[in-house]
Amino acid sequence: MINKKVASAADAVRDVFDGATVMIGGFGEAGSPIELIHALIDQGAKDLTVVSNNTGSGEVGLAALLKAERVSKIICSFPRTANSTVFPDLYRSGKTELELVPQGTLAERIRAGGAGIPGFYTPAAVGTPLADGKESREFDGKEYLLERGLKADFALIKGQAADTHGNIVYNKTARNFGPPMAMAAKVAIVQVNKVVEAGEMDPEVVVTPGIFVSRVVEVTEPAFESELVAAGASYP
Amino acid sequence: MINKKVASAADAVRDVFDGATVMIGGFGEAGSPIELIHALIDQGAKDLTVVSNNTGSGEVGLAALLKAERVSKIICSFPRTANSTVFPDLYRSGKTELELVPQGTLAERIRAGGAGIPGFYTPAAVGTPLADGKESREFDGKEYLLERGLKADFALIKGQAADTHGNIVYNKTARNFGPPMAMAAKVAIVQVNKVVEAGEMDPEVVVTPGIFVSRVVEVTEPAFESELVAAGASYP
Amino acid sequence: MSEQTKVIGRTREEMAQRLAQDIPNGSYVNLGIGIPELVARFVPEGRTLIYHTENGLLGMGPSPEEGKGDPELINAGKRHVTVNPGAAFFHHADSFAMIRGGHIDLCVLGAMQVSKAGDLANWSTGEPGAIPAVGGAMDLCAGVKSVFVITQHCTKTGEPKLVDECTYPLTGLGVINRIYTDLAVIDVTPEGFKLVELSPGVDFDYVQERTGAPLIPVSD
Amino acid sequence: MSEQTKVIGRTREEMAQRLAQDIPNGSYVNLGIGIPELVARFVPEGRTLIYHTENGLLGMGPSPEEGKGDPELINAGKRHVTVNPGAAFFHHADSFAMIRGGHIDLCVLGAMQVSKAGDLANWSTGEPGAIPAVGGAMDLCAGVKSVFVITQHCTKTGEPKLVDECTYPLTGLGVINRIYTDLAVIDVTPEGFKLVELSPGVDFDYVQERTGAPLIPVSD
Repeated sequence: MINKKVASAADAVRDVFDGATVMIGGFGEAGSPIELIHALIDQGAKDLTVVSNNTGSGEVGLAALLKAERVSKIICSFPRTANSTVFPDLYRSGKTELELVPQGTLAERIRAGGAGIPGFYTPAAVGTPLADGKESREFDGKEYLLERGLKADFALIKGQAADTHGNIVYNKTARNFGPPMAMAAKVAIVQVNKVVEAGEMDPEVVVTPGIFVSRVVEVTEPAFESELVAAGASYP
Repeated sequence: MINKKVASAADAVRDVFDGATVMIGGFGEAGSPIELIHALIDQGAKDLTVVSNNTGSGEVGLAALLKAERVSKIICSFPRTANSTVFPDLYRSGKTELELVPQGTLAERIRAGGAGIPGFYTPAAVGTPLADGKESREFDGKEYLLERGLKADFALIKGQAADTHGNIVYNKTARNFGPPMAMAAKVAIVQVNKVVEAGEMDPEVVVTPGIFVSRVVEVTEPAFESELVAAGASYP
Repeated sequence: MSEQTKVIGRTREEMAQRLAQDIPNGSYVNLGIGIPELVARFVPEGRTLIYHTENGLLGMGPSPEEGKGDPELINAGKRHVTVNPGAAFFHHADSFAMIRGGHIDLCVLGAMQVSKAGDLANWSTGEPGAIPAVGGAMDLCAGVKSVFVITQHCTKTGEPKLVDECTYPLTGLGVINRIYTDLAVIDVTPEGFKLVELSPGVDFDYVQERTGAPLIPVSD
Repeated sequence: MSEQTKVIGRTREEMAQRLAQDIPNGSYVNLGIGIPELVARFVPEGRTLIYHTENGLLGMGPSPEEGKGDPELINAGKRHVTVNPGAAFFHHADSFAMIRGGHIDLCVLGAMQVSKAGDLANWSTGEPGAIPAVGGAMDLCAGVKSVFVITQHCTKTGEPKLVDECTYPLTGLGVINRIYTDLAVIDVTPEGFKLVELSPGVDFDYVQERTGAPLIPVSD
């Protein structure tokens, strides 16, 4: 008997430790695991290195985690946020370090980390300031940069449904970074609208096989960042 | 209006040229695109470099293509076949060159080729004869080999269903090498049991997005290698 | 000078319309945020383009009706979109495999500067204190088969955007194939900027004056 | 000597049964072709293992009834299998990402030779003219968290398979954690082969005589 379902978001993030590397899924608000992030704020882990495509908006979800000064470094492709001053202030004050990575390189570094590939070559960013300090090499007359695989202690991900073995399906463009992040994290934690029994999910349509997932938690009606921001919410 | 459906297997392989690199899907008989391979035998292209996990069985499908002496080189992980002497004779006589690649390295080299990654590092085969002549490098105190991405002019793949935009779903373990090979080939050709209209396939369950596929052809009742071999068939 | 560029040459919509003429039927296209997005409105009748958005969708359709948006169905600009028949969802690593692997036929980007060698600067002014943010621009311009720029010919203060060498931090090196501006359509060739056509009512000298590098005339 | 190894120690089934005791509930397991496959038959009551087959399935179930096989539902040995509840299909690149990325808890392989440093030889005798074929063995032993070998202690001609250094071409360098034979269970440690337990009715000297490198007793 295998059952990866845990009772609550709080239970799911219980062992995130100070100094951990945490990948957080989502592209903008789509796929942002807000309830897991809020549970992580409550849990109190600090000095985190966060890997996420953006820096959140308003003062909820990822932006709230940043505002609570739990994140000492963020690895990110697009940290500029239209409707929040949370990250800019942290960045300018030096409280949060930024490693800026092109979006495709970020996605591939995460997948490589999960696939046991310590390094790979990419043409993206050749000749740009983001190539500074990076090793480059020619293949077939074209220049590429060496990029390193990226792993994490934990990943917080939002899916649509899970089974008790941890198999995951996603909703539309909320899929984004979920599958590679589940691969790259020692402990991948996925919030989903619904958890079903093993055998109730068609093995042909599983997007993230359960082997990549440690815990699933049911959040029946997840909040959306845009709605919370429009309502003027802040967390906690 | 986009319609990637072609009328016949013969039409689908019409432009395979002498000296082309052709990836052929399948792991054993599961996912082996027998009808496309037979059409390629009829078409006559020779001096091919074939990339495929095995070398077929009996004297049908991939084994028949080999027997017809159209393949000057095969890149393969497991060319030993229980019930055929086709490849062993070609290998021993020097008519077909073999590049032996560990299965996971083969799969990853194909994906890398399709993903624009010219090289990556893997721990597989370190310290073995298959590392001979390969560059190695340490990351975090562990040794890895540099492996190159692999591309092809054509891929012959077997799916379960396609839509007219070339989106593909597969059947069970016949999925195997299809998705990475579709990515790595300039012209990916997929035989499927059924072609449906665009809009009839759920975008959430597509395994190979149509962007990777150039042509689809309907083979309503594909043959299986084991049945043909049991019946003593040979092609042509 | 900035007044003049406003009153002659193509509007943003006309620029997008002109560019749309040059995209073949069946192309896989990624449109950047801003003027590039307008291109989708002007695709000639009878052509079907398949739009890729790097956050994980091929077959992106137009914006939904006001109030009908789904927060989990968005484009790279984080705006609500819809899904066309024949669409597919996928994750970010696969999405950028499409980009890096040369599977996207065309991407259309905005620009701060394009050099005569086809270098692109479009992500940062390099100002200290500005929050750097790059997104997928570097991957797109390094990986997509053809990369077009659509932009005003000059900045708001009248400075040329087509330059000898970029002064802003680069997005990519030698990556731009063609530029569509309010004043002209210009190819990037091994010899430098080469005029393809002038916008209606615009003459060669007028464009050359506003271009920071020599412009090779059509007839050459 | 070969006669003796046949009459004392564990049978193949008993070896598989002994190994099965050591696999925790919920483990993700890849079983090689041959004796390793037998392990699945002996998993203790109350434990659920999830079987990975590198050709693209997690949650592989037992063989189907005779004649009920599906040619597109096979394992890495190309035999017909079934699907357990909670299964998932995936492609080869993802399957080997599971292997190379350290997501599989355990794989069980056959062996021609294992050295005291944990080197494995199991894919080739290196004979000229033989068709070399490696499959996924090198990826499995390089990537899986724990790699167990299950094998007869000696070859059919009585030569030790546990050796000082492998003479056959290697499959992997320092990759084996533990060895289950008809005669004993043996760990590979930084100090070399270390006995975990003897099979019933087998004594230490008997095993040491048939082992090509020093065997550290249990008590050390």
